[in-house]
Amino acid sequence: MSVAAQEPATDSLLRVTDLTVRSARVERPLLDGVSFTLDRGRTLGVVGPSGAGKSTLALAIARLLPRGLSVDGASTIHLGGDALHELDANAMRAIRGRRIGYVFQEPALALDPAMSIGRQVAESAQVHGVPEGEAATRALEWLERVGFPDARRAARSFPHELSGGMRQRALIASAMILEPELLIADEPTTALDPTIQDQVLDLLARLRQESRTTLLFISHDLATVAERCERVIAIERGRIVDDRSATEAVAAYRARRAIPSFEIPTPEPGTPLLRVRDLEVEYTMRGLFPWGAAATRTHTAVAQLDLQIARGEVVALVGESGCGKTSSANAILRLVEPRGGSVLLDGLEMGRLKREPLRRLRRRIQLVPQDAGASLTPHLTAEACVAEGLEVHGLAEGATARRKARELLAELGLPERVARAVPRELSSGERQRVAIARALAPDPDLLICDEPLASIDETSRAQVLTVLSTRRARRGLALLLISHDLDAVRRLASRVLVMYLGRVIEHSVGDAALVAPRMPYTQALVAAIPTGDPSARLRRSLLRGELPILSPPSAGCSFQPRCTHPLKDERCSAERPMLLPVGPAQPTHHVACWHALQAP
Amino acid sequence: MRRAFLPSVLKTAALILAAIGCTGDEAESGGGTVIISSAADADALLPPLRTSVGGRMMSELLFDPLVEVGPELNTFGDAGFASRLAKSWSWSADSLVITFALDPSAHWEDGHAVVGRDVRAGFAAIREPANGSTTLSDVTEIDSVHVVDEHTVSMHFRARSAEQMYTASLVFPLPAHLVDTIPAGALSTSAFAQHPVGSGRYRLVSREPTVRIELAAVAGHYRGRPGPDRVALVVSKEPSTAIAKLWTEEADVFDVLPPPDVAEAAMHPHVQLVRTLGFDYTFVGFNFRDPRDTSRAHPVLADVRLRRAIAQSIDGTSIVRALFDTLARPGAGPFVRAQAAGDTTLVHPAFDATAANAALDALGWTKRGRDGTRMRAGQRLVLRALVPAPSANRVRAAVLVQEQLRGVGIDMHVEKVDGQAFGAARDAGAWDLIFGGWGTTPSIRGIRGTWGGRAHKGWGRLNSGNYASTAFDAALEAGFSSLDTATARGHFRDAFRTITDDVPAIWLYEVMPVSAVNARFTLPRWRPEAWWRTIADWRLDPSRAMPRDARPKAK
Amino acid sequence: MRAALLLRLGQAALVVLLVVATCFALIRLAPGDPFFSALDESTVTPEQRAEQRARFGYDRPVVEQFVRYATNVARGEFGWSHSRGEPVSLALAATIPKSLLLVGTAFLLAFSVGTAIGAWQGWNRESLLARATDGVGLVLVSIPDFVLAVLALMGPALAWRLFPVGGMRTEFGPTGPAGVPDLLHHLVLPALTLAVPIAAVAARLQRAAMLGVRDADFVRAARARGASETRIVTRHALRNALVPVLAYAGVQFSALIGGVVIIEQVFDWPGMGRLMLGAVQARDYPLVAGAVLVSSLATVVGTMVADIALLWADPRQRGRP
Amino acid sequence: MGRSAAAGAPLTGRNPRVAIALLVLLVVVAIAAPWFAPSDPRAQPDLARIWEAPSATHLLGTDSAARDVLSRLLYGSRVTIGIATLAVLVSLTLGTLVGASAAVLRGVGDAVLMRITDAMLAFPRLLLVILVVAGTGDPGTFSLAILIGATGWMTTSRLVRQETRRLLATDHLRAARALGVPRRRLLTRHVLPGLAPTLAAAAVLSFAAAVPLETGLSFLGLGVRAPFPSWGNIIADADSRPLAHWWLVLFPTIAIALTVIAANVVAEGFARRAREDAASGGGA
Repeated sequence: MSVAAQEPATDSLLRVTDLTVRSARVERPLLDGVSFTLDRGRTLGVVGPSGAGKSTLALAIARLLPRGLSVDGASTIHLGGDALHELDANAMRAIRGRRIGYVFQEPALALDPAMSIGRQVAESAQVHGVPEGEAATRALEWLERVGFPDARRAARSFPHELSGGMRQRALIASAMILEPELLIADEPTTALDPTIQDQVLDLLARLRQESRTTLLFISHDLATVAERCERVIAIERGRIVDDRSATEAVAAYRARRAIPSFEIPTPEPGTPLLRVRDLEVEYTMRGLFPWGAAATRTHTAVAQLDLQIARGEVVALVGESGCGKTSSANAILRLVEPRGGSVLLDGLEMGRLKREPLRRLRRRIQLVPQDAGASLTPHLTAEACVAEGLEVHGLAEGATARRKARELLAELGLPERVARAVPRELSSGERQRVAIARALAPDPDLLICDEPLASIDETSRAQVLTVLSTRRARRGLALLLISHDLDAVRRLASRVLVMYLGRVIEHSVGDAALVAPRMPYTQALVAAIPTGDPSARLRRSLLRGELPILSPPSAGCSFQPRCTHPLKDERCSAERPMLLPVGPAQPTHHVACWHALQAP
Repeated sequence: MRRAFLPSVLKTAALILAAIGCTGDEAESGGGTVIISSAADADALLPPLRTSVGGRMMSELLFDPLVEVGPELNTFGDAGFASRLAKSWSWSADSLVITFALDPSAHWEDGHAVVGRDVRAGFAAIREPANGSTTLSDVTEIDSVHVVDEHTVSMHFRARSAEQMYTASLVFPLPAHLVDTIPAGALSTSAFAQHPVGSGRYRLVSREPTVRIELAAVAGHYRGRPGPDRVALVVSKEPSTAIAKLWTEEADVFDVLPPPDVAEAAMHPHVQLVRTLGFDYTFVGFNFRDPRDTSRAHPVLADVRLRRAIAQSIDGTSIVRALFDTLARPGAGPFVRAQAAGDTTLVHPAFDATAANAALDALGWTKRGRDGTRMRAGQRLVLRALVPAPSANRVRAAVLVQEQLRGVGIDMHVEKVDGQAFGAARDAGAWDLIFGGWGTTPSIRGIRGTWGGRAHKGWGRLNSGNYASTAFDAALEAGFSSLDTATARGHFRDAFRTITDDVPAIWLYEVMPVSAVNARFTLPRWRPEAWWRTIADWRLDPSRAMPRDARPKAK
Repeated sequence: MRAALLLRLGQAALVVLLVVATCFALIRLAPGDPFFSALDESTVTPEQRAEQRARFGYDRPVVEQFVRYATNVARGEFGWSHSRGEPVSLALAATIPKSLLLVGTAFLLAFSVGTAIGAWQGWNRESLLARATDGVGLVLVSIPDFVLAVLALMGPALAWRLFPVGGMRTEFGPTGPAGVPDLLHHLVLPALTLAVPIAAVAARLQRAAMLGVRDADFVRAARARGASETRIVTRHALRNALVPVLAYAGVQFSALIGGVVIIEQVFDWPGMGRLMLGAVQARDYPLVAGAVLVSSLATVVGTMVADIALLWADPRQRGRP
Repeated sequence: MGRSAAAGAPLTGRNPRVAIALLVLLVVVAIAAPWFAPSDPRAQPDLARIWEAPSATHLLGTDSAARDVLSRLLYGSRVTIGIATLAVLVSLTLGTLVGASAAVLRGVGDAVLMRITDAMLAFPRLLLVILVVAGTGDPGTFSLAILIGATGWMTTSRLVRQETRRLLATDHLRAARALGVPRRRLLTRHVLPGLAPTLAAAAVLSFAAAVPLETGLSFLGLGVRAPFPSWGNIIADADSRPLAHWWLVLFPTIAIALTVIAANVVAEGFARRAREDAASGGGA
């Protein structure tokens, strides 16, 4: 790697040369001779598969490396004029928070659960000499700037009382309060829903402009980085493999990313494999006392869900967390007792089945849960886990079951060692594929996958998709795909349903609902999902506020409180819109919005 | 005769010198404070209510009796008795009535004079069953107490006996002007019981149950002001802690030192030892009735030859030496050597394992089980022994006896039971052997309750082993009703010979207690059965006074 | 929050009632009765004992006795203690403060020192000294506490005469305010012997909790904000790490009240443990029942205080009952 | 005995293998005591030689009845460990039953069971045992073990209830139900193995609590019945002169301390395994 010897021409803020980080336990260095410069006011994205060393780079710059990791003597880090690698601990501490701001990935864990939000934000100022009173007022200021409607109440509240998005906003406030020169954001929005992620990234961009902060943005999702940064570095196995402008990086990435092409079969006529009519799911939260007002608060998770899936068909369910997609899956599988509606599998009403017949029926309808990693029994090896799928339904016993399990795991591209490993020893991508293998073991007719492609890297994504499509082609496997990976949905799904607050608000045969969404929420959702093309971001309609989960749904359209549609009127809040075809031309594209029929 | 200990003779000489020499300066240096360290609290402060040793100690310092047996402990007739609240007494012709003249200068601590009604009140308190007085069974011979006039009372007896005066000495007058208003049976829970007004040489200052009791000297007492200004009983539940306080001079007296601590005392110059006679004897008692059905005789132990064989298989001397070194002597019989009526010439079955084995073989216990226990007709020779857990000595004795019986093929099971449960189990008779023990008084009247036959009215209440021998009972009866001491002793000797031949128990040991007292006090002649009664005559050596000995401010 | 406390109070009352009822029955089942005289003294006649049992109503069926006892207690009348010769209420009133003094000092000592050491051990896990002290802690926890007590009594008190052998104050020593140093002098050994094992346990718990918190994200976030190590430990780490220790403290406080039986016995500290042991051995029915009532109340209060402290330490608990 | 033994704080410094080896050694010694012991623990060779300090003939000295302390210690291990193991079995089964049913029952059932547990916890364990011992007279070794077990299950039941609740709410259990695993197999293959590390930790912890309790009881004169030796009654035999008869206190205390230390380290090993499973199973 070339070392920039002479004084930099432009005003460079951050200069890193030959940065090498070794771990006491692992032979290969985590970072091997990484060098780059970042000019003042610019934005630099860092991408790469998980475990490539992205976070280690960020932590090394702010000298936050955990015990057991050490930086080689030859590495140099310059911030403006100062040589950070030469500073002693106290001098470095003075820089952290004042000149370098840091935003972490997991908002839920990065806030002290026992301390109020206000005091944590103020602390960033206080530790650098700002007197307590002034630090408190400045914290309130910043809480307002990051979008808290009532800053004073937010300051008093505790982390567990806020949603994921709100917590991340508080973290950004605590990082930006002293308007540091450099802001490092390590996967700031990976844990958030698309629309919330979009709002937070917009906030970050706005604050950056106002305080002229230089941004180092780390993410495994190239699309997000490409839209938000001018320049992108790609890191693999601790080395920089690519360093170019965002647009060039996206083009190269698109070419590389091969998605197997499928022909979308037309659904066979006749009785559908699964028919769900008017499904209703309700959770009751018991108050403290079995009597009195606060006794029970009911929350309708799913209302009037109609759905049918034919053999071999792929139906996609799109929506953000809290929209009821997981509750629907649980209700269909009878893991949760629905309050109403019927679920017919091959004309058989699952609700009326006794325990044993229902259990035997489960062979034909399998689930890949949302957090697949957590769905594997911790003390069973992958092989035993998958083999159980066969044994439980009498398809194979003992050794043959285990052999078949190993074949299935191999089919999903999992190396030999995975079969004998327990979940603890597997990466999240590997665990995801073991869960899928387990669901496929009983050779089901219908597979319900909840976010099967989230948090797995490119290569394994492709393998999962190929396996699913071959099973569909050869065995007529039907698929209920719950995901907001629009690329995959557009390629696989023969029908798309969009859910919001427990109701289907738009659905279409083919991907019309996603390509030309007519419902304002769907438009916002589609727009929020990064495609890597910065220009597309411009015509985005911003949502207002957060998902009102707990407040009881109003009589009218449930999206009404957050809708920014120009034609919004009192009808929206008075009367609940029906699911009506968009127009005579598209009989198969329905939408539940009084004003969706006219183009926006 | 108990062996007078050489040092105590010197002490009495020094005492006399001190009394003559410098009575003057003794006053302002104060009589000192005596702290009695004990492992058990005084359970009550009134003589009729007390049961424990601590209770006797405190109540007998707070209250005076009419008369008191002298240092020689001669309980026969009235020659050996000293006057207390009763200045003088006279016998009726048929010697069934004793008339006492009360000392006019004797007063209660609240100033009231001690009058005839007080004696009657004291006697009534003993007779009231609900008070549960332990002296009730000892005063059954007194029929009634009559008030002749303000300062004279007459005591009427049911029958003539050699120990009538001793019985009278068990009655402690109570202040009638305070006690008569208390309803029958409510004495123990009355305010008076918690803050008694006494006639003794000390009065109660403060009491903290299970912790400490503080007494102070009564200045104008009719028998003169006592030496020590203050006496305190301090309780430590753990005996080792109670004794440890002697070595650190946090306490002055501990009355029965375990053998190992006697050796330790030698290393502490500030502690003096007093060896005296004991009034407790411990034995391994046989149950004559079948524990499973007390109406039937005991299938095994009812046969005296077997009891004798068991007695012969126990090496008493080595057990006593192991437990007490030289501080106890093998038991002499159902009495202690300090009791005048005792007979030390009795011959008990000697330790002879071979004879024991031969006897057991002769009795048919020939076959040996796997563990060496003898068998007869399919039944193993197993004996269940009841042992009181709180008495460390008896628990260790049981372990030693158990091993010795194993030697001759007898399997003894030790059943350790805590204090309260021991009394219940003893009376229930659900045992074959019992490691029992009795506290005695100078008079041997207690033997009627402990070994007297149950058939005899009022006798044998504590004879839970059901030993019944008409010859023994008759001899005892004759002894108690004879007037002069010589004939009484003759009858008792016959009774003791009879019981010795019956081998109702193995007389294990009689402890010769050694008490430890701080050396700064010069002691009067030590009364074995109640040392505290002469505490008033202790003299403090002014040169070795401690901070706590300073004369207390007028309280 | 308030509703949570109300519910807990109701449950607590149920617990106390349950404890007193069981122990009331248990002591009745024990053979021997309060009127059995001491071991070898010539005992009272059966008639006398029957008379005394009748007077105190001990010959009635157990259930009836309990109902009468419960109504009396409701009226604040705890009955008469035979073994101490005073009303039970007086006995308890005199004993509770002494127990609280010993248990309180030991408790505060144990938890302040314990948590401090534990936190320090957890924070610098690598240092050899931290590991060594943890080893010592484990050994201290493993020695039966009465062996500790006896050795403490024999060594410092007897052999080197540094401390008094037992009891609460020097006989006829100074009383009132002047007596305080003397009282403390008596308090040292029993309190230390009691505190040492608990401190060792508290330290180990705190150490574990600190290890858990040390690598938490919010600690790294605080460090990223430029907070100093001491500030991170005191403001962030310690408070979150206190949660398991507080839970243990709640349970431990309750076990202490009656549980110091052996320590109070060896050091002659007239606390609840010594009182209960004596009462049980003397079959002093009302005293046992009264003492158990007090000790279970203390347990309930102890757990409740711990719960409140938990709510302070962990705001997430505040919502749920 | 008021305090329970050490709670399961992870002790990364020490590895459980050494501790497990120690526990196994103790069990072997207990079983093979007759072959190791130099003489019969009940034999009283010569009553003159009581309270003898450790010497060539008696490696660990003699006690109040001139019996060889070393053989009593070895035989005693059989009694003490036997009692502790039996007590653990009792407290473990009771604790698991109460804890698991409380977790499954929820609502009223749960509240009732938990209140009973609190009540038992409120009562000082040592006094509870003394009360029952006073009641039933001198307990044999067997009934003493049952008694110690019956008064020690409370902490286990709380631990099991908490852990069962967590397990029932985990994703992997719901996924297993979705897979079609029958109830019985759910219990045996998924729930119980999940509980195993916690149960093991609880078992070893109550073992570590039972050993000192038996010793405390013997100190108060209520422990194992004569003539059976146990570590507790050897110490109690020092009969209030621990400094003079130091060997009667020192060696059994070492034995007890080693047992309790080993038990604690092993318990922590299991507790850490349980935590790791919980972390990976309960959502990364």
